[in-house]
Amino acid sequence: MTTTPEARRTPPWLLIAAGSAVIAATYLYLVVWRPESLAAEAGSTGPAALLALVGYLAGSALIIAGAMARMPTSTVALLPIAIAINIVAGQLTNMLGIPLYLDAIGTILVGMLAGPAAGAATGALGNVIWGISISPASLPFSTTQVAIGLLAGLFARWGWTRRVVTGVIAGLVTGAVAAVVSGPIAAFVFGGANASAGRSAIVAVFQTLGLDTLGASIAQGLTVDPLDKAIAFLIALIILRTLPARFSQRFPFAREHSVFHPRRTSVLSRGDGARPAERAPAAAGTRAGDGAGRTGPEERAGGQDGAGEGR
Amino acid sequence: MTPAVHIEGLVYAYPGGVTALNGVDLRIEHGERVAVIGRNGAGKTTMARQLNGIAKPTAGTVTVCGTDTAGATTARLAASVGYVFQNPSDQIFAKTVRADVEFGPRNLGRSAEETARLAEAAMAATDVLDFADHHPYHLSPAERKRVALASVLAMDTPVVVLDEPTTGQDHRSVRRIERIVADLHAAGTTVIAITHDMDFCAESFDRVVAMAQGRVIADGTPAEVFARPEELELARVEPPQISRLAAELGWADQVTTVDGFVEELSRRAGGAAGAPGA
Amino acid sequence: MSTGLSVYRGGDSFVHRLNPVTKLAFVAAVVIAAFGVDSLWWPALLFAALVLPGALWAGVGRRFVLLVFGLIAPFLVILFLLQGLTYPDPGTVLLELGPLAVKTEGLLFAGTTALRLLVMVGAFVLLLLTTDPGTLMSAMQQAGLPPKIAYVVAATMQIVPSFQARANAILQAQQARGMDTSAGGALARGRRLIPLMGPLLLGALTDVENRSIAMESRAFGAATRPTALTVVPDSAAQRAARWAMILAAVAAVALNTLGVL
Amino acid sequence: MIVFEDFTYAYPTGSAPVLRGIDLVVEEGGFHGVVGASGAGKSTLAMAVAGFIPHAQGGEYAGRVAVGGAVVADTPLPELVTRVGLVQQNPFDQISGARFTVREEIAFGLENLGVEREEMARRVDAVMADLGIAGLADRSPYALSGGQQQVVAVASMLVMRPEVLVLDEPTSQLDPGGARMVVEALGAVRRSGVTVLLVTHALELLAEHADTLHVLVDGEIAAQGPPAETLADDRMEEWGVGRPRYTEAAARARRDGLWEADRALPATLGAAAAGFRAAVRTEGGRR
Repeated sequence: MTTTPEARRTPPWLLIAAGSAVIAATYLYLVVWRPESLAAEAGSTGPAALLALVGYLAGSALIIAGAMARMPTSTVALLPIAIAINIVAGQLTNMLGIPLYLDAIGTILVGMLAGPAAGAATGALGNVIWGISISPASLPFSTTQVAIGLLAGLFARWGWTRRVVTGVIAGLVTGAVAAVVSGPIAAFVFGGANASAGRSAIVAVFQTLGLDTLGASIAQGLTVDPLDKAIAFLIALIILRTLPARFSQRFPFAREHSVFHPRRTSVLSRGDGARPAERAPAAAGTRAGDGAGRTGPEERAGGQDGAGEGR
Repeated sequence: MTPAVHIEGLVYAYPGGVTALNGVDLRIEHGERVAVIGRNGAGKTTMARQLNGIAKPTAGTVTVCGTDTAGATTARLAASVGYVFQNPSDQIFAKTVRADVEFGPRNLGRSAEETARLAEAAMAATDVLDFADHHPYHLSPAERKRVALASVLAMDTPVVVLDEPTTGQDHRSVRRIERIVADLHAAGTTVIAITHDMDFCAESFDRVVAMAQGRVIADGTPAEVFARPEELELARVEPPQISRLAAELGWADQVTTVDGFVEELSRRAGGAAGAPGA
Repeated sequence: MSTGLSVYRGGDSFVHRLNPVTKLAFVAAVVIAAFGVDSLWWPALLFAALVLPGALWAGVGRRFVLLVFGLIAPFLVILFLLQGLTYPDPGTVLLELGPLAVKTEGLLFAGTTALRLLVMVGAFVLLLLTTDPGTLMSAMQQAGLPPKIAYVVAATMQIVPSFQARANAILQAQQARGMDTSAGGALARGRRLIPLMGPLLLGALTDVENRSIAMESRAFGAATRPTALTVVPDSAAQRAARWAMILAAVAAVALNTLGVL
Repeated sequence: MIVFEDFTYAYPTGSAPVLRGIDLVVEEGGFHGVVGASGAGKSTLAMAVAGFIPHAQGGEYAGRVAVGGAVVADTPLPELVTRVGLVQQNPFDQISGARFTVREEIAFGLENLGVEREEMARRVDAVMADLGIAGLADRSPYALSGGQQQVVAVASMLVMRPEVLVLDEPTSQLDPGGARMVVEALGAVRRSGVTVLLVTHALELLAEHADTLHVLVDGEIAAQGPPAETLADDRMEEWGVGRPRYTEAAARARRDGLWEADRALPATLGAAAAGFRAAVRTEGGRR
């Protein structure tokens, strides 16, 4: 088992817990407790911007370190792919002229397949990479991505991803949380402005309606993010249910928590309506074992070496 | 009658400025079987992509079945040119093979019955009917390649372009693709294939177009083209096995196929043996 | 679709040759100072006295200006419109336009935020323009970044262009099957996502297994402590400079909070 | 040396075994080919040698696979990868992405093993020289052609000094120029004494280079021996493997009495040319 030097000193879960605590404390301090000093003095935000930056980034860094420390190679290999999916899917959506972002699909996929910690690490690292390569301005938002990956994993563990309806609801909730978490960064670091003119106009409307910049930023996020994340969850679910069972089998998290409701694929239908649990004896002799109960492409008649040659 | 494909003075430069095609003239009549050969980077795929308007000429004209591609979208040209991409994973998305095969004809505005009929025929031709209701991602790569082919055949276009159809395929699949090319030809479809497989090229095509550095450097029957060592060298192409065998035996007449070879052999042996294939 | 994830073009100035970790410390220091000190002129000074001269010294001035302003200009316009016209807190109203009001405090807030962002984006762009991504990752691993994190960052930066190429190929393949990508309203456009996202995601995920095998074949994650072929030069002076920069930034913030600065 | 003893394997999600009762001995050193139709179990065989079966896959595993005396199922993967190198089909997936230059990419495996720096530099440079890619040392691995990438993948394995190099259709996605590059690199590998096990559809390549050929049909070894023998087998068509066109032409000629009945069917250009010269002479003489 590989561990990084830090991990040898501190157990990974402690790093993740500490990171989450730092982020939560920063948030509570900035938003809920709202110290007096934050009140605009000569139009500035005081130390709020620095606190938001340092607190969020330090928290994200701790979570990344903790989540990656004991990550198996199969999951590590998934991360760059997932982050590339985030980036390219976002660009594709933009190119098609669809008024959404859809730039967290990869993060959501990892959360569902490999669990909350891996999802959080994917979100944060993806944001860091985007930040240190093309768009430094996006770096402070890494905590939002952490929240998305974390929640995708938690909802998967709680079984919300087994049905499309609950999956979409999980996406709505995740989007709402993302909006709330982004608030302080959007308001204190970016002054409520957004590279998108449309989003910024919504902030302007909320401000004229009497909300402060933080409130307006959160409200603006709530108008867009839930829908965006609900659609992203939907796409992620469709894709994952499409992949051969063997794929999700490789991820212990997805296997142990039977994250995806076993769905009979047409490839394997034999006309018996038996539920997977009842069909288990048919699969006896293999070590597939667990309740996922899905059988793979190799079962198709004709002795196709679907797994070995299937790439 | 207008030709299936008419390319005149075609020049194409990538947005970055690199010139990929440097004056291509090519006329392909309806019903021809044409193989386009040449090393990677010679401009084969770039030229083929002009046929359905994925890329537009920087200079010159490309006319497909009478339509100038410069003013037509890829979606419109799709009614004339079916293009099978090299990597089937780039296009398969639907939940079943059948739904995926029906995507093309439906986009072209065919009626539901017509779409179903065309899909059925295409799946039969490519031998994928057995798993018509399976998920495409549960198939082997070779089977997926056939699904991609079926999904283009179902569009029932007068011109079909195949990009590297035999790459990574086993012997049986190659044989099947050879048969599909023959069937398309028999039905009057124009077939254009980009290929590195010279044996496939020799066995299945009537005409070979060799490209190098963005130009057509040889154009003729397989026997003619494979008899031109300098051009082949330029295109970095090794002739088919049978051509090399004939050359090794010092035969002056070019033979490129197994049939042709046996025929020539029996002629040279004095016709003592029976007719080829007997 | 824009391609590539690196703006680095090579170079051999003093700034280029610095250990990337030193440059990273510089970025951290100026960002801390810019955001932590509560004033309008302070971030302006940081940018004009440190960041911009750094870019000129490295000989990347032209690209620096183009990139920084390309990234930030649209944002600044929006920021000034937003906080210039709809600043929510009470303040000195300079001009009223129906529900909108131009306030001194709003303009000040927008100005401070804009200058801080200029420092942040400028410092990062300076780092990226003068640092080879490979050297950056090697140096960070040398400085203690865990190999798994370094791998994810490096691999992502390198595979994104291939993914962009694949997305293009998918788009073309579906257009070749008669899918019209330009027409229709939001719903019709949304429906097109599946034929495009489907192959992209499925193809990518089926790659994962092979990539994982390739990584394991290279003993990735083997128990021993990894060594490094490339050693990025570092010096005692640079190490000292890194601490000095960070301490100076923290001191500035502390002094400001105490009301001295 | 690779030894399979009554080896049977089924994937965890499959019901029928993909490989059944494989008995196989691959001699140390030399160049060995594995052929078979799609789905015959070739890739599974390659993964079983490299140890990803059973270590990464699980599944039902019976019998024994050993590489150079180490029993694959009992040897941990990190140790196994120093004995067996695996190169797969898609060059893009073979490049780790962890490093930004070819030289560092090749060194990556040694870094993970903790090899000392000078030693590492020596080995990397030697491998690049052997495979003729020294000129690519400072290029980005992602800026290379598919053929060059596959050679870099081969180098990345060789630098770890394995006893066996397993290649699963390494040329199937390459153009002929790229394929030739890889084959030439394999020639260098073979000369260095590493056992090469190559899975491929490129029969002509095996006919020229391989010492032995193993034919897999539906998960079982159907034939093995020198390529000239196995490729001439009349059942190759029915097994879905096919034969080189030379062999096919000679088989057809033999049916027409234009190939000497007691002469073996040829698998290479040289053998075919010799046989046909003889056939034309005798036929001409008889007339």
